[in-house]
Amino acid sequence: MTEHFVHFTHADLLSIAPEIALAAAGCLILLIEGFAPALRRWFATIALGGIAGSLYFLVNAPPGTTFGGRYDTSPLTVFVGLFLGAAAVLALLVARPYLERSGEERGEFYALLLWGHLGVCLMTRGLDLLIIFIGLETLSLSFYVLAGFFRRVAASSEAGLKYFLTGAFGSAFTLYGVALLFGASGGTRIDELARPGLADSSAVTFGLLFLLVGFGFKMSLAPFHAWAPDVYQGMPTPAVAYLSVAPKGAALLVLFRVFSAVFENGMPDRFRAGIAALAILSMTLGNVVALAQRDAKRLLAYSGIAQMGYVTIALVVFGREGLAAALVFFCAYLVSNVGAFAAVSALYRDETKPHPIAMLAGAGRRAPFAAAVFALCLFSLAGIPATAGFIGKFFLFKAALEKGLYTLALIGVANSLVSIGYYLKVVYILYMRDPVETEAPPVLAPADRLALALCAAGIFAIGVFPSTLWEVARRAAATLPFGGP
Amino acid sequence: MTSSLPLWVLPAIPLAGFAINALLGTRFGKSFVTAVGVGAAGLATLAAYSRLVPFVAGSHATVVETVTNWMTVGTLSIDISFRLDPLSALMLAFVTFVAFLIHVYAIGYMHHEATDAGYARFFAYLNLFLFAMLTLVLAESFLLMFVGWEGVGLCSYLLIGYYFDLEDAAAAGRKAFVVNRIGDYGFLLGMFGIFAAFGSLNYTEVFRKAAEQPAQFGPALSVICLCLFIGAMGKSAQVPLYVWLPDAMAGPTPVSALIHAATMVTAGVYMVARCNVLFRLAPEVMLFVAGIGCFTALFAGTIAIAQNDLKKVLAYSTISQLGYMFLACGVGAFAVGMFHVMTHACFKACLFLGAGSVMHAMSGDLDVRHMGGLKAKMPITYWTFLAATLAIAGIPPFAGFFSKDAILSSSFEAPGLGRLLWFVGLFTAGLTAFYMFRIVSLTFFGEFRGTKEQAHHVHESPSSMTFPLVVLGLLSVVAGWIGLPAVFGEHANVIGPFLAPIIAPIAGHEAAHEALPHATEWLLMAVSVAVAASGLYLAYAWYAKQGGRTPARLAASYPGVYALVADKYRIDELYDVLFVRPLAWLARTLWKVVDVLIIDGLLNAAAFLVELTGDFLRFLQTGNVRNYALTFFLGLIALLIFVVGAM
Amino acid sequence: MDALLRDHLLTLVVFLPAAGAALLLFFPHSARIAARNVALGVSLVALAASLPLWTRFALDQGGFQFREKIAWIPQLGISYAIGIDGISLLLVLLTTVLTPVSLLFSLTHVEKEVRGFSIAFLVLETGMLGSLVALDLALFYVFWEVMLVPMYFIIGIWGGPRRIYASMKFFLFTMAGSLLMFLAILFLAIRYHAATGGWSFALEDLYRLTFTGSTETLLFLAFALAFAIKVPVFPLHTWLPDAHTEAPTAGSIILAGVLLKLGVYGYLRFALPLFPGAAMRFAPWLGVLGVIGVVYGALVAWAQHDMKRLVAYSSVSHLGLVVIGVGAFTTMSLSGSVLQMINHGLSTGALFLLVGVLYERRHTREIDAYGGVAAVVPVTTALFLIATLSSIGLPGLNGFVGEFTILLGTWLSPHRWWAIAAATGVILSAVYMLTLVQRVFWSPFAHEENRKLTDVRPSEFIAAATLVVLMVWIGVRPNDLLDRIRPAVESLQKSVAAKQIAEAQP
Amino acid sequence: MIGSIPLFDVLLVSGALFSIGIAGALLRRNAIQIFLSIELMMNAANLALLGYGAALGTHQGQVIVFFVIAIAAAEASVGLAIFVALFRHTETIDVNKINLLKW
Repeated sequence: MTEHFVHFTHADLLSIAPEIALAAAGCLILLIEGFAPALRRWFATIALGGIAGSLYFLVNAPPGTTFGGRYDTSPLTVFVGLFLGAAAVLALLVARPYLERSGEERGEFYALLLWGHLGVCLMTRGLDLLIIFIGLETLSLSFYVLAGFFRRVAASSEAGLKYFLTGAFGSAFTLYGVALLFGASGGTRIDELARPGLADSSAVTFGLLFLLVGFGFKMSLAPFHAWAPDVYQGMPTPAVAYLSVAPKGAALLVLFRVFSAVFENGMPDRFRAGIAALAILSMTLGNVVALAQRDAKRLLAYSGIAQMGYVTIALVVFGREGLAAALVFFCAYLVSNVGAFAAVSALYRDETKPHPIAMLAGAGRRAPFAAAVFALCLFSLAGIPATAGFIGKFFLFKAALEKGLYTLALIGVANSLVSIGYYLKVVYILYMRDPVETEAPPVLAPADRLALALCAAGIFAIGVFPSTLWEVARRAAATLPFGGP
Repeated sequence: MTSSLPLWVLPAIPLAGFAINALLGTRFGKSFVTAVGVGAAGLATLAAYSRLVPFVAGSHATVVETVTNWMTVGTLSIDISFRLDPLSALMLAFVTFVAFLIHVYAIGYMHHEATDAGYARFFAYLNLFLFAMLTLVLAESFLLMFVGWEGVGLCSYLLIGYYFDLEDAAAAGRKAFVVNRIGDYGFLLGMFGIFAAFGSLNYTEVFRKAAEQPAQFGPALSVICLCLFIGAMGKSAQVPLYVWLPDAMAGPTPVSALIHAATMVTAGVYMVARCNVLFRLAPEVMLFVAGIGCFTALFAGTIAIAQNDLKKVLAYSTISQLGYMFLACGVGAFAVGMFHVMTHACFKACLFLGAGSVMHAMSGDLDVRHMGGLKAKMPITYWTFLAATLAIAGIPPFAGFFSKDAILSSSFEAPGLGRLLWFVGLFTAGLTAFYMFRIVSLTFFGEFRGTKEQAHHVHESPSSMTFPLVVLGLLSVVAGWIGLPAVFGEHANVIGPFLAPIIAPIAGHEAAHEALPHATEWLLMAVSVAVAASGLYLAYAWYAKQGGRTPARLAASYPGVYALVADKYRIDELYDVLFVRPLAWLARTLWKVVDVLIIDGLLNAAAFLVELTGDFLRFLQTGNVRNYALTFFLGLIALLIFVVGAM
Repeated sequence: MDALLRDHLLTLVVFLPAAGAALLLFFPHSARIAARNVALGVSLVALAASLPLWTRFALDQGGFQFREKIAWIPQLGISYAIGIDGISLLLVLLTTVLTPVSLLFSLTHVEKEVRGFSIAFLVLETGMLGSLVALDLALFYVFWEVMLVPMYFIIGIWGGPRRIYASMKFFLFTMAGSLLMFLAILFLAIRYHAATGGWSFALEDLYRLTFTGSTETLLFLAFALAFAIKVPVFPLHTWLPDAHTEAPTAGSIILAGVLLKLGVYGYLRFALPLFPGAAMRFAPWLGVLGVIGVVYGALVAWAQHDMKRLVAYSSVSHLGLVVIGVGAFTTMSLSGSVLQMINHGLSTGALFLLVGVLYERRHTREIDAYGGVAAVVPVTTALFLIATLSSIGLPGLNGFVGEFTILLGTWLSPHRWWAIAAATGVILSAVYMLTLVQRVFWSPFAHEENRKLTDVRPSEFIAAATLVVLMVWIGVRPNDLLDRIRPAVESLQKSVAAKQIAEAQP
Repeated sequence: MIGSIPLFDVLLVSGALFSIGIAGALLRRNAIQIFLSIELMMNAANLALLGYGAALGTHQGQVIVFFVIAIAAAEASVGLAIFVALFRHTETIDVNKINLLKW
C-alpha cells in the first residue's frame, strides 16, 4: 500500500487541490511580504482568494475517496469544508481592520491562518489517522505562532507559550492513541478499525480514550479546557474567532469518524457515560465560571467551553442522527460565536490590551450596529428562539430525547438558564449602563460591517428558516461511513 | 299598559341627567345644572306617578317588563327587566317624591356651599343615585337589584366624600363603602345560594318555586336568608354593621336626608320584605332578624341620648328606626315594616332637612349646645321640625304613631319571644321620644347659646328650602292615615291589603295572622302613647324648663357610663383593635416576610450561590500552565478509571 | 390585496407591527418624532386590521377560524399554523387595543432612545399576537420566547431605578418555566412520532395523544409551571411586583394587560386540553393557589406605599380569581375567567396609565407624596375613580360581570368553598383600592409641590378614555363578548371530557 | 533487530518512557525541560509505533515515525521561538513565574 504515497493519480491531485490552494496562497503572501511589502494591503484579498479557490476545488473535487481510501470527498466533507471556509472567511474579513488598528499588519498572520485552516481541512477530510494527526499538528503549529503573534505584548507571548506547551502535551497523547490503534488494527486507515472484535481490545479502548482526550483538548472540553481562556485572551481576536469554531468542529467530526468505525453497532455504555460526563462537566463548569468573568474574550472562552459541552451530547447520541444535530449546532455556533468575536474585535480600541466587559458600557449608543449584532449573537448563544442558537439546541435536544437521554437534556436546559445570566449581563452593560469613558470605539471598517452583517444574517437565516440547513446536514451526515443505521 | 310609559324610562331619565351634568355641567354653570338635575328628578317623579296612578287605581296586578337580555353564561341568563307590583309601587311613590323634594331643597342648600364644578358634581351624583335607587326598587331579578344596590352604595360613597378634602369626609366615604361591601359579600353568597337552589335569580320564578314546594329548600333557605340579611344589615346599618352611618353625616345634609335617612338605608328592609316568601320559610332567621332589629333599635337609641351633634342624633335615631322596621319584618309583619319605611321616609327627611336649615342658619355649626331659642328666628323650620319630631316620637295622630304602633302590636302578638321584643320596642319608643324632644328643646327653646356672629346671622332659610320642609312636615302628619289600625274600622287600613299580594301565600302557612281583640289593641295603643308622652315631657322638663341640670348631675354621678354612651360605646375603637389593626399587621407581615424574606430570599440566595460557585471555580484558573497540564492529566486518569474501570 | 385581506388577515395583523419595527430600523437614530409617530401609526393600522376579525368572526362554531397553514420545517411537521377561537380573538383584540393606547401615552413621556423604544414595542406586539394565534407548539414556543427580549429591554432601558434587577428577574423567571416546557414540547412530538411514525407539532395532532399517569403528570407540570409563572400563581409571583413597578408606564400596561393573560391562555389552550387527566388531578391545587392568590394579593396590595406596587399586587389578586375560575372548570367559571382576563387588562391597564400620568409629573410613586390632588387634577381623578370601580367589580362596569360569573360558576362546581373564600376579595379589593383613592386623590391637600400638577393631556385623555368606554361597554353589553367566548369554552370542555374518557380506557 | 525484541517488552519500555515523559512534563518548571519531556512522550509513541510495525511486519510504522520526527522538529523550532519571544518580556522561562493571564 505504500506505493500510494509515491504515485499520485489525477483524482488524487484534484481531491487535494483545495489544500494545495491554501498552501499556495499562504506562500504567495509570504513571498510578497518579503519582496513587495508595498502590496500588503492585498494580503487579505489574496487570502480570501485562496479560500475561495480551495472551496471551488472542494466543491468540484471528484466524489469518493482517494489516496487508497485515505482521503475523503463526500457530501459530509464538502459540508464541513464549507463550514470551515465560512469561518475562515469571516475571520479574515475581521482580520485586516483589526491588524491595521493594532499596527501589526504582517503577512504571516494571513499565511498562518491559511495554513492552520489547511490543517483543519486535512483533519476533516483524512480517513487515515496519520493524515488526521498531520492536519492536527499543522493547525497547532500555525496557531501556536498566531497565539504569540503580538511579539511586543507579553500577554500574547505568554498565550503562545501556554498554548504551545498544553498543545504539545495533548498531541503527545493523540499520537500515542494513534500508535495504539495502529497496533491494534494493523493500519492507520479508519476503516481498518471497523474490523469485528477490535472494539473490546484494551489497546483500542486506551487508544480511543487518548484520542478522545487529545481532540477533547482541541474542543476545549472540560477538564481539558484550561488553555482556552488564557489563549483566547492573548491571541489576536480574529484568530480566536477562527480557533474557537473551526478546529472544534473538525475535532468532533474526527471523534465521530473514529468512534463510529470502532463501535459500528452502538457505542458501549461505559464510553457513553464517560463522554456524557465530559459533556456535563463542560456545560456546568463553562457556564458557572463564565458568570464570574470580567474580560469579554475570557467570558466568550468559557461560553465556548459550555457550548462544546452541549454539542458533546450529540456524540453521546451517536450515529448519523447525532452527527446531523452536531452539524446544525456547529453552523449555528459558527455565526453566533464568530459574530460575537467579530463584535469584540470591532468594539475595542486597543487590541493589545485586555478587554474588560465594563468598557463596553453604553456601546449600544456609541456603536449601535456592532452592539446590536453583539447582543444578537449573545441571545443566539443563549438559545433564544428565532435565532440560530435556538435551532442548534432544538435539534440537539430533540436527538437527545429521542435517544432517551432525559437527564442530559434536563442538565442541558438547566445550564442554558444559568448561561442567560452572563449573556444578559453583557447585554445589560451594552445597553443599560452609562458609558464610563467618553472616547467612542473605533469606527467600523467596511470589512467589519460586512462580517457582522453576514453573521447577523446567518443567525436569522438559520433561526427562521432552518429546514434547508437541517435537510442538507442530514444528507451530509448520511454519508458518514460506519454511521450505523 | 302598552300606551303608558315603559318602566325602563324611570331610571333612564335621571341617568341621562347624570350623564349631561357629569359631562357638561361644569361648562354651563349652576342654573343649567339645576335645570337638568332637578328637572330630571321632577320628570322621573312625573313618569313614576304616570305609572303609579293607573296601577293603584287598577287591579294592582304585578307587571313585569323586559327590556333585553343582559348576560347569558352557561345556565345563567339575566334579563334587564323591571317589575311594578304593590311593593315596588309603594317604594316608587315616596322615593321619587322625596327625592324630588330634596333636589329642590338642595338648590338652596348647595348654592353657597359649592363652586360651579362642585355644584354640577353634586347634582350629577344625586341623579345617579336616583337612577340606582329606581333600578333597585324596580328590578325584577336579584342581580339587577344588586346593580342598584351597589349603585346606591357608590353614590353614598361619592356623596359622603363630597367634601373630599376633609379628612373625616374622605375616611367616612371609604368606611361606608367597605362596610357595605361586607354586607354585599353576604348578598352575593345569598344570590349564589338562590341560583344553586332555584336555578334562577328572577323574583317571579324563585318565589313561585319557593311557595310551591317549600319543603324541598328547607335548610338551604336558612343559609340563603341569613346571607341576604347580612346584606341588609350592611345597607340598612344594623348592629354590628351600623358603624358607617353616623360617620356618613359628613356628607352634605340633603344627602343625609335623601340617602342616609329616607331611601337608601331602607333598601335592606325592602329587600327583606321582597324576599318575605323565603324568609318565612326560615323561622330561625326571622327570629334573628327580629332580635337584631330590636337590639339595634334600643342600642342606637341609647347612644342618641348623649349626642350633641344634631345630625348625629338624627343618624342614630335613623339606625334605631331601621331596627324597628326589621323588628316588624322579623315578626312576620312585612307590610307593617314597609309602612314604617314609608312614614319614616317622610318625617326623617323632614327632620334632616330641618337640621340642614338650622345648620345653614348657624353657618355650619351643628352643636345643639350652641343653639337654643331658634323657635322665634326660624318659625317654619321649627314647626315642621316639631311635627316630624312628634311623628317619630309616635304621638297620635302623627304618621309615626300608626306605623310604630302597628309594629309594637304585631310584635306583641308574635309567638315566642314576642312579648320581650314588644317591651324593648316600647321602651325604645319612650327613649326615642326623649332624645328627639331633647334636641328640639335644646335647639328651639330657651336662650340662644351661640356666638355673637351666629346670633346675628341666624335667619330663616330661602323658600327653595322651606318649601320641601312644609310639604314633608304635612306628610309627617298625614302619611300614617293610610295605615290606621283595625280598631278604626274594617277598611281603615289601606296599606296592609294593598301590600298583601306580595306576601304570597305559602303552601302550609296561613298568610296573615288573626287580628287581636280590640280591647287589647286599644290598651297597647294607650300604653305606647303614654310612654311616648312621658318621654316627651321628661325631655321638655329637663332641657327646656330647667336647662339640663338634672341630666348634667346624672352624667356627673355616673361619669363612666356617661362617657361610654357619649363615645358611642367605643365600638369603632373596638373594631379597630379587633379587625383593622390585626389585618393591617397581617398584610405587612405577609409582604415583608413571605414575599420579601422567604420567596425572594430563597431565589436570590440560589442565584447568589451559583455566582459564588463561579467566583470560586474561577480561581482554579491559576494562570500557571503546569496546573493546566495537571488538570488535563487528572482528567485523563479519571476518564480512564471511569471507562476502563467499567470493563 | 383583497386576497391578502381575505386569506391572510391574521398573518397581516400579527406581522404588521414587526414590519413597522423593521421599517424603523432604517430610520436615523435621531428621528424621534418620526419614530414615535410611525410606531403609533403602525399599531393603529394593526388595530384597524384586527377589527374585521371581530366582525367576520362566526359566532356559531367552536373551532378555530381565520386559519392559515404553511409548512415551516416539513421534516418535523412543524408548520406556520395559526388561527383563533373566541378566547384568542378577544385577547388578540385586547392586545391590538392596548398597544396603541400604551404608545399614545408614551408619545409625550418617553424621551430617551425613542426609536429603540418603538421598535421594541412593535416587536413585542408581534410576539404577543403570535403566541395568541399559534396552533403549532414549536411556533407558539418561538413567539412565546420572542416576547421576552423586547420586554427585557423595555424594562431594562426605560424602567425605574431598580430596573436592572427587575428586568433580569423577569427574564430568568419566565425562562426557567419555559425551558422545561421546551423539553416537554419536544417530548410530545417524539411521542407522536413513536405513535404514528409521522412528525407533527400541530396542536390538534398532539391533542390526540394520550398518556399514562406519571408521564402525563410530568409533562403537565412542565407546561403548567411555565404558565403559572407567567400568570403569576402564588408563590411564583414575586417577579411581577418588581417588573410592573420598574417598567415604564407603557410596559406596565402591556405586562399587566396582555402578558399575564398569556399564562392563563396557555393553560387553557395547551396544558389543559393536552393533559386533561393530570389537569383535573391538579385542579384542586390550582384552585387553592388561586384562592391564596386572591386573598394574599389583596392583603399585600393593601400594605404597599408605592402606587404601582399596589396595582401590581392587585393584579396578583385578580389573576388569582381567574385561576380559580379555570380550576373550577364549569362553563360559567371558564367563560368568566376569559372575560375577566379582558376586564383586568382594561382596568389595570387604565390604572397603570393614570398612575403614570401622576408619575410623569411628580416623578414619585410614593402614595404619601400625594393627597388631595383631586382638587388640581379633577379629570384624572374621575378617570382613576372609574378604573378603580371597574377593578373592584362595580355592577354596570366590566369587572363585575367577570367576577360574578367566575364566583357563581365556582359555587356551582364541587369546590363551593373556593367561591366563599374568594368572594372576600370583593371586600378586600374595596379596602385597598379605596384606600389608594382616599390617600392620593382625596383627603386634605398635603404637599404644595402638587399645586403645579397639570391634568391629563389630550393624548393621555384619549388613551384612558378609550379604556373607560370599553369598560362601560362590556359592563352594559357583556353578551357581545360572552357570545364569542361560549363556543370556545364549550368545545374546550367537550374535548377535555372526550379525552378523559379515552384515557380512562387503556 | 527490533523485530527480534518481543512486542511486549517494546511496549513496556515505550510505556515507561511515556510515563516518565508525563512525569517530567508535570513536575518540571523550566519550559524547555517541560517541552523536552513532551518530546520524550512523543518518542515513546514512536517506539510503540516501531514495535507494532515490526510485529505487524509492515513498514508503515516506520513511515509514520518519519513523519512524527519531522513534525517534532517543526514543533521544537516553533516552541523555542516562542520561548525566546517570551523571554524578552519576562527574563525567565520558569512557567511558575509566567501567569499574566489567569482567572
